[in-house]
Amino acid sequence: MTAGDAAVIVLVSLPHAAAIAGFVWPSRAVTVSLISAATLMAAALVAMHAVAGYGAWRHDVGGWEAPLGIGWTIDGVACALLLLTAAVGLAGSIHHAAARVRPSTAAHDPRYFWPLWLFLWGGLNALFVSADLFNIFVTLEFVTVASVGLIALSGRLAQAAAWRYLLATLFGSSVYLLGVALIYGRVAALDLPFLAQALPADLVGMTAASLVTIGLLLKGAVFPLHFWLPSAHARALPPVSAILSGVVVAAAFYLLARAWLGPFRELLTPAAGTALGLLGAGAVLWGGLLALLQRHLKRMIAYSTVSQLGFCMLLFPLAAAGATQLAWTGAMVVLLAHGLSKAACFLAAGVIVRHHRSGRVDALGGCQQGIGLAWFAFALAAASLVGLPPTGGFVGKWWLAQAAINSGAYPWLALLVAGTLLTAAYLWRVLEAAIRTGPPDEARRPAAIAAHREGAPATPSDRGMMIAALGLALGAVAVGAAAPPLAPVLSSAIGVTW
Amino acid sequence: MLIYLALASVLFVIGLHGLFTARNLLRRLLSLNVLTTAVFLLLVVIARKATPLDPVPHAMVLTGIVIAVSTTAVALALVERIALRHSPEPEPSASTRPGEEDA
Amino acid sequence: MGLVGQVFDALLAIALVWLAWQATRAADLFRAVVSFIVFGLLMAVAWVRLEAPDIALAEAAIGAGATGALLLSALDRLAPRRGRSWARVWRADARTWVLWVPAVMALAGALTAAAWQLPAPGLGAVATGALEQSGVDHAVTAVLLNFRALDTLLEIGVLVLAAVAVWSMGPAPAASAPVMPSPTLPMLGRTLFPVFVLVAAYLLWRGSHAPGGAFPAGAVLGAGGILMLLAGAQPWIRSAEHGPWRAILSAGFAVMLFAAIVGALAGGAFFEYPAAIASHAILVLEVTAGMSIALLLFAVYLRGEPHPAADTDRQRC
Amino acid sequence: MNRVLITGWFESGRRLLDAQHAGLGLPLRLVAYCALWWILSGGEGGWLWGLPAVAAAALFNPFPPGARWRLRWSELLLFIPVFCGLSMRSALDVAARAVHPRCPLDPVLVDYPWQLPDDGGRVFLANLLNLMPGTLCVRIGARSMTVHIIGDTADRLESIARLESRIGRLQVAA
Amino acid sequence: MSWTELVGGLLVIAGMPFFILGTLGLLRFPDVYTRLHALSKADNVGLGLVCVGLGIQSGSPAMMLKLLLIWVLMLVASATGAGLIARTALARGIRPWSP
Amino acid sequence: MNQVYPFLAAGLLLNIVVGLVRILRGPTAADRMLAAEMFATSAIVIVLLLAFVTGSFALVDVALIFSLLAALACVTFVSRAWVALEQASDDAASGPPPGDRGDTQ
Repeated sequence: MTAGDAAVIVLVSLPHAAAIAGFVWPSRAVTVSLISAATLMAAALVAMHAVAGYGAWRHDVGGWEAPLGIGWTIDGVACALLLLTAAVGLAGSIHHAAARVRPSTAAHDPRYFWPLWLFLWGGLNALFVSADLFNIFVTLEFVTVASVGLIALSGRLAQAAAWRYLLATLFGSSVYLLGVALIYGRVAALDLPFLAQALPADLVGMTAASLVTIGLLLKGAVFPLHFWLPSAHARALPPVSAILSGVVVAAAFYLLARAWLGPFRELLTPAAGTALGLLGAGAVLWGGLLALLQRHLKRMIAYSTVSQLGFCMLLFPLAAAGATQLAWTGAMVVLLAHGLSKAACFLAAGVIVRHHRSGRVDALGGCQQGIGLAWFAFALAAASLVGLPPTGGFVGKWWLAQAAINSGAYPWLALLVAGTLLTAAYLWRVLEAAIRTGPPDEARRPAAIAAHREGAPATPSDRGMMIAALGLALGAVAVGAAAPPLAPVLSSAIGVTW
Repeated sequence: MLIYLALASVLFVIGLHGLFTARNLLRRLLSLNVLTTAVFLLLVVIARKATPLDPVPHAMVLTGIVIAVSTTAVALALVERIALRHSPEPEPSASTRPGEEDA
Repeated sequence: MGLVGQVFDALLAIALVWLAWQATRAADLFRAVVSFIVFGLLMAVAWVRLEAPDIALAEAAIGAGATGALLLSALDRLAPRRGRSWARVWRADARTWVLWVPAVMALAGALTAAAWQLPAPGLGAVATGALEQSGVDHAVTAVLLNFRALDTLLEIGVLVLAAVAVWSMGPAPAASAPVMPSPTLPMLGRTLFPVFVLVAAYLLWRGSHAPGGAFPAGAVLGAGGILMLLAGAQPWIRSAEHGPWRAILSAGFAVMLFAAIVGALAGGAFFEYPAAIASHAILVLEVTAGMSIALLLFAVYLRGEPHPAADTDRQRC
Repeated sequence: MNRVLITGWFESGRRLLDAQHAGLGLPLRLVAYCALWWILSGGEGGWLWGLPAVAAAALFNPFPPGARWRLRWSELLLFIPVFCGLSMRSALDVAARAVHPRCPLDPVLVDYPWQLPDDGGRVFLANLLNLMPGTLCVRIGARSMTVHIIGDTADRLESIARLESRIGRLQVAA
Repeated sequence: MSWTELVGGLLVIAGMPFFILGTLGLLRFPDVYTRLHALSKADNVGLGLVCVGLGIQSGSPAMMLKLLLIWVLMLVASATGAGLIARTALARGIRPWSP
Repeated sequence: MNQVYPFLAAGLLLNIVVGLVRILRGPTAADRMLAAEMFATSAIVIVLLLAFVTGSFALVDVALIFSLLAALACVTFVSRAWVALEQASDDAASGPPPGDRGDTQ
């Protein structure tokens, strides 16, 4: 067993083991979780190092080869997403541990946060390495149940949102599974790299591809199937929102990309690519517009997720037009930068909302004493979301733009520009509100809240939460620096046909 | 076998219809279960058409059934809490729609 | 069975379609749930017809047993308001009929057509070929606990997760004792308990060489647990002390995970059992998987944390 | 180990020693469960699995033993053919009423005072009545039960009395 | 055809009318109590005949006993179930139908 | 004899289909529940017949599980569901069979 294999096994099994420990011994859960979060981060780095050093590899689970057994593919993209999960997971763990929610005041039952959180993490890790369509279904369900549990934790208002999320994603999984069943009936294989060689582009293939795509679009909340996302993401606890918006949604896109550039490569005609791209365009514009119209900070950030994932969808038309490699690296960098910065936004927003005791955008002005760091993290993350150089968002969008230029697909370039402007507009609204000295309409705030406008001085707990957010935001910036040298690693993906 | 394939498609469509038109939360859950069963049926028919009989889809369906029970249980627990919230009266109703108010 | 078989299948299909329609559309919520339970019952017959006895066993226990109990129990919280009368349902549906029927026909037809063209090569031969090294004689068990053991691990994980998620939503809503006690219930429980235990053990034993195994065994035992609970058995999971029960609930998952890691440490891949001990390993996994499926179905049925735990347990963690 | 678990084990141990209070004595129960296993396994063995299961079934029954009496086996064996005959009659009776063009039903609710002394026998009788011609037990009270009879009330009451005395003869007080 | 097969088959066939008549009763009888009569009596005798018939046909004592076990379990379930439903119905104030 | 069994199985299935009317009509929840009970018995017989037709005796275990769990739905219904279904009989208006005065009077 090589160090890389060991790292992957740790990545898949440690979160589950820690989750069980947290469930069985609730009083030790924080310690166990923080230690395993740090270990997982280290393991993700080891795996990334192994891929960068020796290239991608396969791990046949149980020692059974492809058509019969389940395979894991550990390649650059998978490792990048494992690393993203580890970063968001670690920051979220620190954030939640620092928040010190008192059981008496908590809307949720704090004993169950850690098991659910770690299970979600483990499910995501298993998802990113899996190369087996049915195993992916199981991990998707795993992630769904964990997410629903976490959303429902934050009180009664969130339960309705959790319900809608559950129904939408379960429906998505059923449709996905139908597609998988058709594929299995056609070629009797479930392994993605195997299917990339074997799946013909006939009627069955097309039906299966569209079913798998619809299922994943639902799970990824891609326009117009995004209806469940905003309230689910806005009502959860900050770390939960962070991992849902930053990683869970990205997982669906990741699978979509692997499926379309792998088994469905021959089906990715310019028409199909354009259709998927148009969905992305709709997401960018409609999500951006709605984000602009939101009054609540967390809802705005949630709609921004819908919008930003639209950029990633440009991968498909650009790949269909021939600029596959550049579009792939660009979309993946956007995905990573978005994950980090969106998680940073949610974590920072958690501190900001707590400080101001209100989530309304126009109530965020006034004294910011003590939460300057949170605003700094938010601003950095916003810069990456907009795509200002030298952030990760900039690099990703730049590559997407280059791919558009190289393949002569200028309408997509226009969309990139429009989306960027829209992003800048809605994020500026928030920052502008923060800079204002006082809320514009004093009367709109309840008296009790107005009395607290001065805000409390930062406590150690706030500081821990802010540092977690800042770490992620800095990570989003760092992606910008790290992406160009790591581009070849990012485009090492087993089973993807360029 | 054709008849079971047709059955799977029809069940799928019934589930789809119920999922989109039912107002009641429990009914939507039932529709979803019907939908999932349709997919399982397709898998088993595929296993049956193969020679020799293919055990892999059978295992997949077994896994799927257990997962479906788990998700149904979680969904039911959620539905109950939502119904409880919307009508604290002695006769809680599941058909109340969740509100749109924000946190 | 020839023509009679065709007639049988057609009747089964008609009944299933009608029941599915009732389950999703019936005006009365209870009628919908009962239709769904009968739907599960007849699905088991359909699995029998499709030569999938393993699935039939699991469906008989889960579909007609555990899911039915879950749904019926949920009804006591979700009492329907006055059901709409048939006429009104029909009228309200008239609009959707126009809209839906063509779409429905097209979709169902396309799906059937696509599925009918499947050559369905299958992995039967491959699985049979690998059976000798798998440590068991029954192909489905080999797939579940050896070839695709990772799926099974994660699926038991989903069950654990579901139990955690359900418990996290708050204390169990209803008292576990039946609302209307009857002296016949304990007698029923006492009579059936040994049968449940023996049948579950029997199915586990069968699993290594014939249809059966951890899934149906766990489902039967879990459903049996629900029945015992309803019949008024002292709940095994008690207040403030479900500490060990949490350990027991997650034991199956933990053991499987442990086996997987040991396989990796022994120099192979994740979940790779050395061929010499494969059958023993599968035996252990089968028992733990069956036990945890049973316990977790039972835990999930409680619809909430069994009892609010003592304060010491509730401290911030 | 946890207190509940320990109490549980203790409970089982106590029951083991206290076997004469059980409906069937423990050795008898073990034999019965072994027989059940043999039936289930189709006579193929598998005792490595069967014996632990038999032990678990005998020791962990969560219900307290209900009846404090023992069966008289000869009577039980004699009762089986009687039961089969009565079942057949009851099915034919119901079938005849169902096919009759006018469904000749004359339902009445009758209170029937218990003669049986103890609970176990009463519950057994109440359940048995549901399978006997024309009777359905709809209430089990402290002094009497209410029976739903679909016709020929006098005959039915008489047969209930006969059944009751038969059950009385089945059991020997411990 | 051996005599076990013949006897078994005839018993199985003899069981069928009970199911049909049971359903007839289920459809024709006027209230829940009378329907319980139809259900708990006719169907169980039908099942008993089928089990005995198939058991004779199988020729193996273990199989015969297993089929009888199925029958006994069903007897227990349906006697208890019918009683429970009837008792609950009465407790909920559903009055029996009378001509 | 085995050649007759498919016919019997089909006949029993038809019997179930006809019996579904009771689930549709009700009128009380108890009627629906007992109809479901009846289907369990018929399903057991169908499965047993199929087992003897195809010679796969594993199916006898399916019937065994059915019979073991037949009481479960009924017990759940009586102890949990019916309590809340007070007005379940109110859809008696949707078409009681003639002569049905079940719970009025």
